[in-house]
Amino acid sequence: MSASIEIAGVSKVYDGGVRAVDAVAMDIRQGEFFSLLGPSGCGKTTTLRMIAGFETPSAGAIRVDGSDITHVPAHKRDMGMVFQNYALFPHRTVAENVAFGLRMRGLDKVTIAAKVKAALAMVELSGMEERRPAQLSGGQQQRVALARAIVIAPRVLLCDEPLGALDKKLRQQMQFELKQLQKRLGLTLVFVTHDQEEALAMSDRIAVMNGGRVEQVGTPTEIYNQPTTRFVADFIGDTNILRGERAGPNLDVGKGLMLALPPSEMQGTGILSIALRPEKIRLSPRGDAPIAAGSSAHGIVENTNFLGGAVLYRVTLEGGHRVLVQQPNAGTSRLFVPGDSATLEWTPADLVVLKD
Amino acid sequence: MQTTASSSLPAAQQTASVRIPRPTRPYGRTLYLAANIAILVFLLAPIAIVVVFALNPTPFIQFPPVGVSLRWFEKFFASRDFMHALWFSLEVAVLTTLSATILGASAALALARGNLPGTRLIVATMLSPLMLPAILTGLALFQTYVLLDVGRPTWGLVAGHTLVTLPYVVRTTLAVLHNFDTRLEEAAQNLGASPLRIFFEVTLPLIKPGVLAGAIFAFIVSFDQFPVSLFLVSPGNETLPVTLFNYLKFDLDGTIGAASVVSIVLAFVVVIGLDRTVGLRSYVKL
Amino acid sequence: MSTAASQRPNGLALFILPSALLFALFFFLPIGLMAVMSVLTGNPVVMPKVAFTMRHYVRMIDDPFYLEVIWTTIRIGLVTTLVALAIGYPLAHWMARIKSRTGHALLLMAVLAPMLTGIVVRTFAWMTLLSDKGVVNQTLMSLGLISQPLKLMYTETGIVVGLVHIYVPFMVLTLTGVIGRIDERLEQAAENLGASPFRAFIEVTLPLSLPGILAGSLLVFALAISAYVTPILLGGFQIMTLPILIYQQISANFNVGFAAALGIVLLIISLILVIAYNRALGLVSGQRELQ
Amino acid sequence: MMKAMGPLSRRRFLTASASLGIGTIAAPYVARADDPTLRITGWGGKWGDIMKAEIGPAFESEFKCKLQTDSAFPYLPKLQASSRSAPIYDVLHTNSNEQWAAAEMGLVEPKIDPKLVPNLADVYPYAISDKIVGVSIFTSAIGLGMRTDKGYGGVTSWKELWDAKYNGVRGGYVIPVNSLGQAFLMMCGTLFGKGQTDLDAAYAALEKLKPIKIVDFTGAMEKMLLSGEVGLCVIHDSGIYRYDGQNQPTDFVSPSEGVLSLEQVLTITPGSKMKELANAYVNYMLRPEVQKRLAETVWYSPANKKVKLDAKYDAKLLTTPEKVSKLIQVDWKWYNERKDEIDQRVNRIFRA
Repeated sequence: MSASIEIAGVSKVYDGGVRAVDAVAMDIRQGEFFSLLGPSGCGKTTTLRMIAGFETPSAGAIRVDGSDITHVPAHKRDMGMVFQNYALFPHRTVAENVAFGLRMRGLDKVTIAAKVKAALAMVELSGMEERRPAQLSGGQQQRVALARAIVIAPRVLLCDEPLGALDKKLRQQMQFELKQLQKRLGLTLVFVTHDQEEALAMSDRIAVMNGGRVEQVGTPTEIYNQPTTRFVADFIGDTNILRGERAGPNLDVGKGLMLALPPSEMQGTGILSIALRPEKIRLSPRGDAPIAAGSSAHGIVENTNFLGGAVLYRVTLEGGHRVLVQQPNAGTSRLFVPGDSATLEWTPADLVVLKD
Repeated sequence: MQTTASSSLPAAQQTASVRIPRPTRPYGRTLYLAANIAILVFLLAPIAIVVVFALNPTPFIQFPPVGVSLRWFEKFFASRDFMHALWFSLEVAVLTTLSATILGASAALALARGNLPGTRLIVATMLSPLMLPAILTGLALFQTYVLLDVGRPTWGLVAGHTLVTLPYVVRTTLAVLHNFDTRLEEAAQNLGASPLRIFFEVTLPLIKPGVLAGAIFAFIVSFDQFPVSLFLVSPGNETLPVTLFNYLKFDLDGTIGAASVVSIVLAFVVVIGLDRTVGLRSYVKL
Repeated sequence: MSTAASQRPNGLALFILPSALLFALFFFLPIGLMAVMSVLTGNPVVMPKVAFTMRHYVRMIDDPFYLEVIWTTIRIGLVTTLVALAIGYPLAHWMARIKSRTGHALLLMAVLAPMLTGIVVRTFAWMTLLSDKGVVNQTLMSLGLISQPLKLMYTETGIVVGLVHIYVPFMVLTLTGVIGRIDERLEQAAENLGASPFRAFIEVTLPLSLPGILAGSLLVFALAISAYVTPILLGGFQIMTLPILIYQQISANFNVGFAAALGIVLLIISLILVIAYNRALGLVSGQRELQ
Repeated sequence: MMKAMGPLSRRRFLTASASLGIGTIAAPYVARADDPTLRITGWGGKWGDIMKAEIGPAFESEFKCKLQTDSAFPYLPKLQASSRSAPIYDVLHTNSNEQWAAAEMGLVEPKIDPKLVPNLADVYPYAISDKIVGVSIFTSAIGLGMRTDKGYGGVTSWKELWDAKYNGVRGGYVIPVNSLGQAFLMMCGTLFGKGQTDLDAAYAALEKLKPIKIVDFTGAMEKMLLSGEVGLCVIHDSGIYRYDGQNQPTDFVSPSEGVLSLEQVLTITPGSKMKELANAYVNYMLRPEVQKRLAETVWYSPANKKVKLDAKYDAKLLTTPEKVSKLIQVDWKWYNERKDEIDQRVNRIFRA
């Protein structure tokens, strides 16, 4: 049966004072696909390894279904784990790898054989039982690692960048399959990745980590649409971040550009950063019509980046600010080319105010 | 060692755009193979001589040989002394291999994983039995046994052999341990294996090539050990090299060649046997 | 991920104990005994009255002959090591890179064979090859390449040839392990960047195999300077090395104290070299341990 | 725990049982526990063969004891390292110079008591002379060995070894470790100087002997002579005569200046707990029938005057007082006192 995990103010300080994880707190719900997302060195893997029991927290507690497991040794935690680069036992066959955890649990041979068969069928590796890991492709190895982790029906499945070594196509396929499997089995899955697209595509909720701390926890939509910190906004997807001083209902970002703040943020004074996603900006050929102050600007297209389904433009505004603008490739209108003059428009409500 | 000729033409000076096909490459390859074959000839020539010596009917080494005879093999196999020495050498070598392998592999594990202070110093110390002329080690051990009043027991000989073979096991095992992916042990732990089971099911099988390579060295070095044995063998229990050396003082005939050929065959049987039973694979590393 | 940062010895450290016991009883005690005997007038184990003396060490310093012997020993060790490296490397490279398993097995057998021949017999084989009427001289003379036999036996050359033959397997097997671990793609990358195969070897493989070169060299050097059967049989006592002198002192002059003093000096020289080696290894590879 | 290891554990079992099997087969011989054990040293080769096959067992059954023979060199350092009151040998058998060194160190008794060893009365004087510690039970003659197929013939004097025509085929011994070499050095003093102890003359002579092929034990010299590596060399008669009947083109030359004596000496250790048996062994080894058997096996000249060898042996070995008188004995006590100095000097002379 899947379990919930509570991480309560957990820190990890290494000898020499390096603070790898700093007072991290989060609740992972039962049956949830939960991602730890962040750049390398942000503490996400250390957090996962503390959940798995390979590291002991310097402070704080980890609870599974309410019971404290902080000091339970790793081999008694009943958590499946898919390692980065899989950590398949090179001296054992596929079947022996998958059977390993079952043998440790003292199951009889018949049961083990049946479960291994079922697990390999589930990851579509039937017939590969007698191969050795070295004889498998990267994707196959990944499936073996997955089968090995889930065959023990763990309370929690931990994945440390499990798809990092796969090529894009395979990676997308595995993302899909892993998600399917997690839903079907109702697994609580903690997934570590540095790939924001992957996290957005798969997770129920994401914890974005930076410098050993959790920056924001939320659903993919929340994380994308309402980043609360400058780091999250910058790390997740492309974005335009502008910093300025409040001037009544507007934000003065300098170089003659004033932005109308969203209705909820009109009060107050002081310095503020906002984020505006490139796809929230509409780009049109520069007309003669005057522009609406605070929600539009003129600029010159500097370069274009054709993405297939969309086109990303880098535009220099009249005052000198450079912004990214993304337009869907609808196929109907002419694409902009460098040097084109254009008008940019946005809705003030799309501006997200960031904590610094 | 390949294409010595082209080394005089640094690649940077060649134009980057057109890659001229290199006629030097097969030449270099030939040179590489020729050099290696010459080296193999060097390694094997004395062994060929030993075989010739063993099969040559005259009681001294003669070149070119004057005929083929198995009389030295007959003499070797008919000699109770040689046979006893051969079996005794095997016994000592097997016991030495076991003790050196167990002690050496444990020591390597402690050195690589035990967070011991002064690891370098310990490793240097463990290599030092190789650096002392073994005859002095043998005499020193003999003197110690006299001091302890234990006589010249077989275990004393095995201990001496273990001392000079242990460094090889430590080296080979350390080499593998340093390239060991510790995540495999974590994976096993994650799957519910206790520390003891992790050791036997994951660590040990994976460091096996190194341990086994060390074991093979221990066996060979012990089987061929002469100077350490010199003082430690007791009357009636002499190892083959000691028996051969003493034989040589009086009868330098083809029997020693025959003994040597038998030793080579026997040692190969043991090495191949180890390969077949525990799986040497292709990794013998020192 | 460094859990190794915690510096306290853990439970595994206890595994050093059996070896520590072996060394204490069968190495430190005996060698300590020898060290003590090197500064005494007699054998304290069997003789009641012995006195402290430095005469064994003074004798070594007083007579330049012993310094020359030490230097000869080191010189033979160095030359043996260099030659073993020069001929061991190509073979190790071949063994590490050969694709065929059978080929590898055959090479392995060929490399191990010299070790299995038995030190005494093998040295006699060299005498057969190198003596005035030996195979090499007879062949060269029948080919008309030389008129007088070359003096191969009873020279340093003879000793070096014999020692190289015995110890080259140690070099090859040490190097094979290290070269085998070097990713072949690194050489390919170098070739792709325009290096000839030879150049790629010099620029990539050679530096990466430096730890192996050092480890193998150390081993061969240590074995070569402490060898005595080969130098005796191939040098015929005409080339004097420390181990021969030690053998002579023990077996013919019955002067264990002087033999022990010579042994202690040899051990000290070796240990200095090991420490220097450790330093060098640390410098060239950043690798932490001896392998 | 190992239940799932299947074939692997079976293989391990096989390996383990194989090694156990070897251990059982090679288990050391168990001596009859109730018999006293006499610990002696002894040569290998033909000597060792016949001692093990005949002479040793006959002694064991006659004296109800067990002979334990150490045939692994070197003996003296082992005796030296063992306790004076519990020496590892009861009877030491080596060449004369080592016996002198042993006697100097107090490791062996300098003399054998004729009352306890009656056969001592029958030995030639040289065997118990003041140049001998203990008793010499056999001797061989050190002279010159020659190839007969190279047209060398007519060698009668030691001095011919210095003839330039033997350059490249001249053979000698490593003086610091070989009795023959040491005896030869003393001979050089006699040949070119004022006598055995004229070391300076000896050194000068050795200097002129180069180039010379030197070996450290006699067996090696025999082979060098047989294979033609040397043409004229210092050797003992036994080393040539033992190939009797094999039609080897080699011969022993007994130089006109006399042959040097290479004695096989027995001594008893003072700390021995088996003194009676030790004396009995020495006496036994001097028995005419034992002497005859060993002499005819290894071509050693017997020390017992009463021994009558078969004609073939009698013709070549030193079996009469006249022949024995040609033997030159070396003053080993004098030599051993100067051994370090001599070694140092000859090590330099023969350094390549």
